[in-house]
Amino acid sequence: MEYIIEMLNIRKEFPGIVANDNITLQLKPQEIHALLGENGAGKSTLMSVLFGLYKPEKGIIKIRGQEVKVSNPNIATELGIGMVHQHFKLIDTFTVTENIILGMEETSGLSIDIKSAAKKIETLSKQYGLRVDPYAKIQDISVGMQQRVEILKMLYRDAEILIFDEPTAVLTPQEIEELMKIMKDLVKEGKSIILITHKLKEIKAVADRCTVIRKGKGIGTVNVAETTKAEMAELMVGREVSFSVEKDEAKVGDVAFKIENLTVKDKRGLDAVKDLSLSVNYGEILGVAGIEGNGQTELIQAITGLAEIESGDILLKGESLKSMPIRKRYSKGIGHIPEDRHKHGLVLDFTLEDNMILQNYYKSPYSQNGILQRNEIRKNSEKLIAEFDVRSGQGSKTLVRSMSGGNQQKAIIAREISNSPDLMVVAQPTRGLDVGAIEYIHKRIIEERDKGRAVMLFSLELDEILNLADRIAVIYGGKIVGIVNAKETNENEIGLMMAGSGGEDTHE
Amino acid sequence: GCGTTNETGTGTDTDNGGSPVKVGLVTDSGTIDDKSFNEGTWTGIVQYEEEHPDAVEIDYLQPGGEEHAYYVSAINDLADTDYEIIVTPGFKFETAINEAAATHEDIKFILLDGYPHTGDFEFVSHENVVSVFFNEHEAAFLAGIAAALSTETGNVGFIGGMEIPPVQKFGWGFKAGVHYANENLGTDVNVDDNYVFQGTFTDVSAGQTIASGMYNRGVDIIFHAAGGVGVGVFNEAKQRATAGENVFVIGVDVDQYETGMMEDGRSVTLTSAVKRIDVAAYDYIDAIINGGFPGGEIVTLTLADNGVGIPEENPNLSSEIYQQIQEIRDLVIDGSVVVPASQEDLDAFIQ
Amino acid sequence: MNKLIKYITDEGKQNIIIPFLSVFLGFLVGAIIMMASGFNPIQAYSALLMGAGFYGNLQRFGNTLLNMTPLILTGLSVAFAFRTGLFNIGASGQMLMGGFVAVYIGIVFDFPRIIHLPLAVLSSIVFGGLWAFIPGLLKAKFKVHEVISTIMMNWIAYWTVYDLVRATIPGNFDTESAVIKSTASLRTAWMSNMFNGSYINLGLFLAFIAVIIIWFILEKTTFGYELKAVGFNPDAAEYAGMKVDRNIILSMMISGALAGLAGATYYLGFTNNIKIGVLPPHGFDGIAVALLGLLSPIGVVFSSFLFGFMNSGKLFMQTSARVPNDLVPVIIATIVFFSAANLMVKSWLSQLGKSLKKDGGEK
Amino acid sequence: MWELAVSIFPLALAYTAPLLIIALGGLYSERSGIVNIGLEGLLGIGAFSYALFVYYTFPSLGGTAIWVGLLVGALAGGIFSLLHGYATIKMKANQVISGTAINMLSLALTIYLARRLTGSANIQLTRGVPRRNIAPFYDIPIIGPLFFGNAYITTFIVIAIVALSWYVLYKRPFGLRLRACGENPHAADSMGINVTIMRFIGVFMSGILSGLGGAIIIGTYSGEFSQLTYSGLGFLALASLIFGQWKPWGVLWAASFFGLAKTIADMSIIIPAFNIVPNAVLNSFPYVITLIALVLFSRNAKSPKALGEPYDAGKR
Ligand SMILES: Nc1ncnc2c1ncn2[C@@H]1O[C@H](COP(=O)(O)OP(=O)(O)OP(=O)(O)O)[C@@H](O)[C@H]1O
Ligand SMILES: Nc1ncnc2c1ncn2[C@@H]1O[C@H](COP(=O)(O)OP(=O)(O)OP(=O)(O)O)[C@@H](O)[C@H]1O
Ligand SMILES: [Mg+2]
Ligand SMILES: [Mg+2]
Repeated sequence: MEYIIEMLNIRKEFPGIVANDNITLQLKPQEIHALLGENGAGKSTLMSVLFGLYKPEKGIIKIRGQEVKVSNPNIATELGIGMVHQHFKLIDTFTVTENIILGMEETSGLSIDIKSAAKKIETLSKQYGLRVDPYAKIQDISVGMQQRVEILKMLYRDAEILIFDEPTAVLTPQEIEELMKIMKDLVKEGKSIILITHKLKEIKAVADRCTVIRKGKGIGTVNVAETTKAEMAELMVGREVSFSVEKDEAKVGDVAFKIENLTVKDKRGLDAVKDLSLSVNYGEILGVAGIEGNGQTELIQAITGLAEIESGDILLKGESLKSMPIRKRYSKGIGHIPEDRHKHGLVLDFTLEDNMILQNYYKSPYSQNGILQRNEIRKNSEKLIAEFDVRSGQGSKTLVRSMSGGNQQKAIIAREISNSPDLMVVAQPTRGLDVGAIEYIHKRIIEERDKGRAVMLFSLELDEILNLADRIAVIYGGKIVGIVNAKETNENEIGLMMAGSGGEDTHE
Repeated sequence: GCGTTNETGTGTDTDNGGSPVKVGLVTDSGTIDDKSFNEGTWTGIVQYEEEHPDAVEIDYLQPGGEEHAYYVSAINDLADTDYEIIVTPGFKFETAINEAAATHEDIKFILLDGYPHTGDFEFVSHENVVSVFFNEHEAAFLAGIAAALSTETGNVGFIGGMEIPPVQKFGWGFKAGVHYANENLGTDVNVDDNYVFQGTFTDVSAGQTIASGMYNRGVDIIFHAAGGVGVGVFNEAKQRATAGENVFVIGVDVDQYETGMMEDGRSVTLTSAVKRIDVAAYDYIDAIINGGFPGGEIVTLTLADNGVGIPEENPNLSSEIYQQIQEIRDLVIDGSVVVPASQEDLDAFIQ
Repeated sequence: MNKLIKYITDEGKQNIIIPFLSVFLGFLVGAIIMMASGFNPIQAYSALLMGAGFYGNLQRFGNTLLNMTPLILTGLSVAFAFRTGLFNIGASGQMLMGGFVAVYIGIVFDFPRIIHLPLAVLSSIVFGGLWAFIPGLLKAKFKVHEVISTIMMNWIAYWTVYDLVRATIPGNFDTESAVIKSTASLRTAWMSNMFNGSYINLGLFLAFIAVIIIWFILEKTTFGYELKAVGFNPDAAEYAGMKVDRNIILSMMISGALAGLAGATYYLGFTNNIKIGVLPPHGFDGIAVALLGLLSPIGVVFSSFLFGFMNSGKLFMQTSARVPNDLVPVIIATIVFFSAANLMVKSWLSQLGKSLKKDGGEK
Repeated sequence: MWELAVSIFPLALAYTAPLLIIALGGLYSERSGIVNIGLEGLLGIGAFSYALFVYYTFPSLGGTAIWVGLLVGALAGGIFSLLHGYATIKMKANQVISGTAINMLSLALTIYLARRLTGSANIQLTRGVPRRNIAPFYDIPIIGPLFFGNAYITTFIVIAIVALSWYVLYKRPFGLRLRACGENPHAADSMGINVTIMRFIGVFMSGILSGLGGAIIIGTYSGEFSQLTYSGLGFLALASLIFGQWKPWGVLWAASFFGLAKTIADMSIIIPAFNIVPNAVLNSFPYVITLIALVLFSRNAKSPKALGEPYDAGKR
């Protein structure tokens, strides 16, 4: 049998839009097959069709040569198909085990047999090196572990064909490494994999073949070995894309922002940031590298005012922000591109134009003695939309909820940059965005630096940090374990420091 | 099928609606089914219709609320559809009737428990209104005596709803009755320790709780004047009686023997302090139709004219006790005993 | 095709189509029940409309407006809370408290009208707001779910007023307060004359003013912007530097103030005294009014009008067409039910429209 | 004191039982993700159907009419709740509006039908659920008289249902799936669970249990059907549900807490010691004390995550 899965001429329409237009995808047994496309190209939709979440208007699906109708996830599961969804489908208040067995619970006697299920999960996780705690609640575990749970869900149902929808968007480099290895093992164990990712590097690393779609149409399938990243990127975007961010020397000014012996507690009341000191200068990008959960979130929130400062101080232009209300901090010159765009960054049920003034709605010209000035607001958003090329259905009037993550992110960045702050705190700016969008956002961040602003860049993506930052501070266990000069370091050195080891060699 | 036939039926009704006299009731607080004041009045009207089918045509309305304005518009709805007799039970109607009587002089009003005034309580006489009062306290007085004579524990209780005039009068009369028995009939019965107003006419569970509390502390007869709260009282009594306890309830407004009925056919209703609202409604409708309508007057119905009292048959009330009560009834009628109708009179009475 | 898109995506048009569709369906069901029970719907409905004063009698129409007045305000109160992310089941209690204070002032003080009336009305607003302040505070500071706290506050209001009336402004009966001085009454000769004899009163204007103010706050002001932001996404609001707790309390208080004003219009205009042992039903009807009005101030006016005329016409329907007025609540309930089910059509329509347009837009 | 306790407890239990079972009904619905403020209406239907059934069949069936009646009430509530299910699950209607409609509809219909069928919206029954000292347990010192004296069997049925519900919701696959639908329907769906059906079951259960609750009210402490015998209870049940943090045992405590407070307040009116206190103060005690309890305990009440959101497979 040449193909284990064949999706032939699939067409899927959503009210008013063709998400998949006559797309064909063929998966060979034991291959890792990449699916590449811009945000909104139709990748998730195509996979949802295969997994039985959506039913296609046209096209046929063959599995192991047999034509099949996948009308719901159960059938997909019976056919040995498993899927890790882009936005995890986990129940936060349930334990790992409960999440995994949900839908196919075994009972012993009169009750669900959690014990033996947990055992089975443990053996599975040993077999594939997927470390999880079967009894931990999802809401208490890291994103990386959550993903391993998603993978275990598939294995627990002994899926043969595994679909990963943007699995790496939320992972740390280490976790990505791990995942790549796991995928290879899985293939060795006889599984076949479809991998959706925006990161060509990963495709290069693991994929055998790659199918590219653009604006819902299939562009073609290529052998990864014989295709360069640049070629793939071009196929996907339809134009040439540059990867290495070209930027000239930073014209570093004097100190803009200082953190002094800062200690911050996390939700559980434990010290997440411990006696941390750091300073950022005008005209430079300070990258903060670190494995997720080492205090980045708390640090960001302490700076921007979302979290309380236990002890220590933070000074912008020499003035303490410690007990300053959030609004005041903005006017003092802080900008904040938040980690979680849906939780903090946006009011999804507001229009785009209203989101564009989220911090400034009460200031003139948007408000004259308490009255919103609609045309000023409109003008502002029109300007930003044009300048930052934010794509959406009805322009300023679009509900942000219906916009793609990519464009939602652009909107936030446009808003924050337009406030021209002295210190821009940037967190995970390009999570899950396609290369086109990434390229653009990186350009804007550099521009900010060159305008002489101080930028603090938090990212789990080492490349991003290495590409953008001028100096890199590595955070581990709530402390800065070292500050290195971007040009004089490399992935390994940083990687080691992020793992806690690695000397205090601070060459500036 | 039935739809059309009925429909034509309705049609004819409204067509020659002129010939039978239209009699309308506007209900007071609570519904037509309150097993008490509204329902009592309605019973009288229904009875009249049954006995004079072609003389009258009857209907009732439950206004939007217990407010003057609601009452007035309900009355207007009846007036505008040529009702000629309107019966309104309850003092809450006083100002509304005063207004309506003036605007609809061609309509006759029977106002129970109240008299027309402009809000200052100065009686305004309208030729087309008869105001009917009841000496509730006299009925309650007899009930009190019945309780005092029947109790085996020497403790009886009173549970009132809200402290509106008729309920208060029931309470005073009941106390007076018990007191009278203690003074003159050699009983030694306590009521003061079990004399409460629950505060609503609706809280059934509170009624049961309070009743249960009273029964537990040795009360064996409870007189309720509390609408829905009384429902709870009856319910508690039934439960206990079914379980073999010897407890009773005294009903109010109408003969509540039925309400106290248990499956074995017995009833927990010892007797009822009855207000012959039904009779009043019946009689004055008849007076309007066949002459003798005392328009413009305030009439008070008493023991004397059987306007109030306690029902004759009730197996729970031994005949000799009933006889004793009858004798005292006569004393009240001939005026040698005056039942207190206010707190002051009561205090005086007890001295 | 494009026309169609335009049509179904025009929010304005939908907001009109759907409620009216459900009203129609409601009456249809009512008609069916009537015929099944052997009544003539045509007769019944024309009587209903006549009873509500649609033709013929001006007084009746006045009463329709009179009935709708407090409903506009309670509906507005609930709608405003919803729009800012709160569910206020406590409008009844807030209305009662506001009303009590208004009546109290209306009885104990002696001022010329220009002072007395505004004073009474204002204090009803203030105390309605204060009564709602408690659930607001409990939610903001202690995360107490406003649904429970407002339910509890209803009953606390019920009993508090029960005692206060008897203790402070007893009337001739123990169950109701004295009557307010005419200087504190919302009734005016000219309005009553205009609607020959109806008690329709200045409350109606207060209600409409409130509608305009609330609409203005929600749609036009930065304050409204902030309240809505907090309602939709507290985290983002905090991120943006808004005082989330303060806003929750404020929304609750404004909602309560509206209910309190409803109390003023009811007790100073409709009843002119206050009875104890009655929790005004308007607070609960307000929930239906608000939702039927799609939570928009203008919509609330329409839905309260519907409630108003149905209730003031139903007794006449019974007396003249001999159709039991118990049916009218059935019809109202059915209308509300259909409006609920219809919201799905609406959301579906707009979804469709959106993606259609977005498709166009992205090209 | 002891006498007082012995007289208060059984009454408190009697008052608590329906409140509890109705709140538990709400729990099923809301755990599946459907807000249900229609409890008041559902219990009304149950109460009405029970009363109507017993009213007609008691003469022929006698005592059995009561037990069958309880089932009838439950069933009627269940069937009526399907309206709410249809609107909110199939039609994706706003769940609060639909619930409100249910309340209005139930009130209007029961009164209309009661009048048309029995001629009165107030249906009196000659006999209710028997109340007695439960044989062996009654003799247990202290516990016995408090919990098993003057007790209605229905109270223990209710408590049994609570225990059963806890078991089903937390120990059986069904419970896991139902709760999954209330927490994250997309996840449940992707695991092949039919969200629509699960939610319908949740709503239906709320109807069944509320209906049963309504029937119990009429069968135990009310003794007759009329709208005033239950008005407001549905909302108190809703409060208990939230107070109990959407957990069976939590709801048990919340409802009992309120039931006890309410009964003490009612009883206090005839306790001489309280005579100085105005009735109104005593009467508002249960509500005040509940608010206080809420402040102390309800800090991080976690409602089901997807509560109130219609499930739309398309949307993410
Ligand atoms: N639930 C939905 N309803 C309507 N339209 C949708 C829906 N989901 C996706 N679409 C449309 O289908 C197109 C493809 O969406 P899809 O999520 O498959 O993109 P994607 O390739 O996964 O993007 P990303 O890389 O951001 O995940 C989108 O552009 C969108 O317009
Ligand atoms: N409910 C929806 N209705 C219509 N279009 C939608 C809907 N949800 C998403 N889309 C469209 O689907 C496309 C991809 O959206 P999606 O949600 O996949 O972005 P995302 O994957 O969250 O973004 P990212 O992958 O960058 O995080 C976008 O074009 C967006 O407009
Ligand atoms: Mg996707
Ligand atoms: Mg994506």
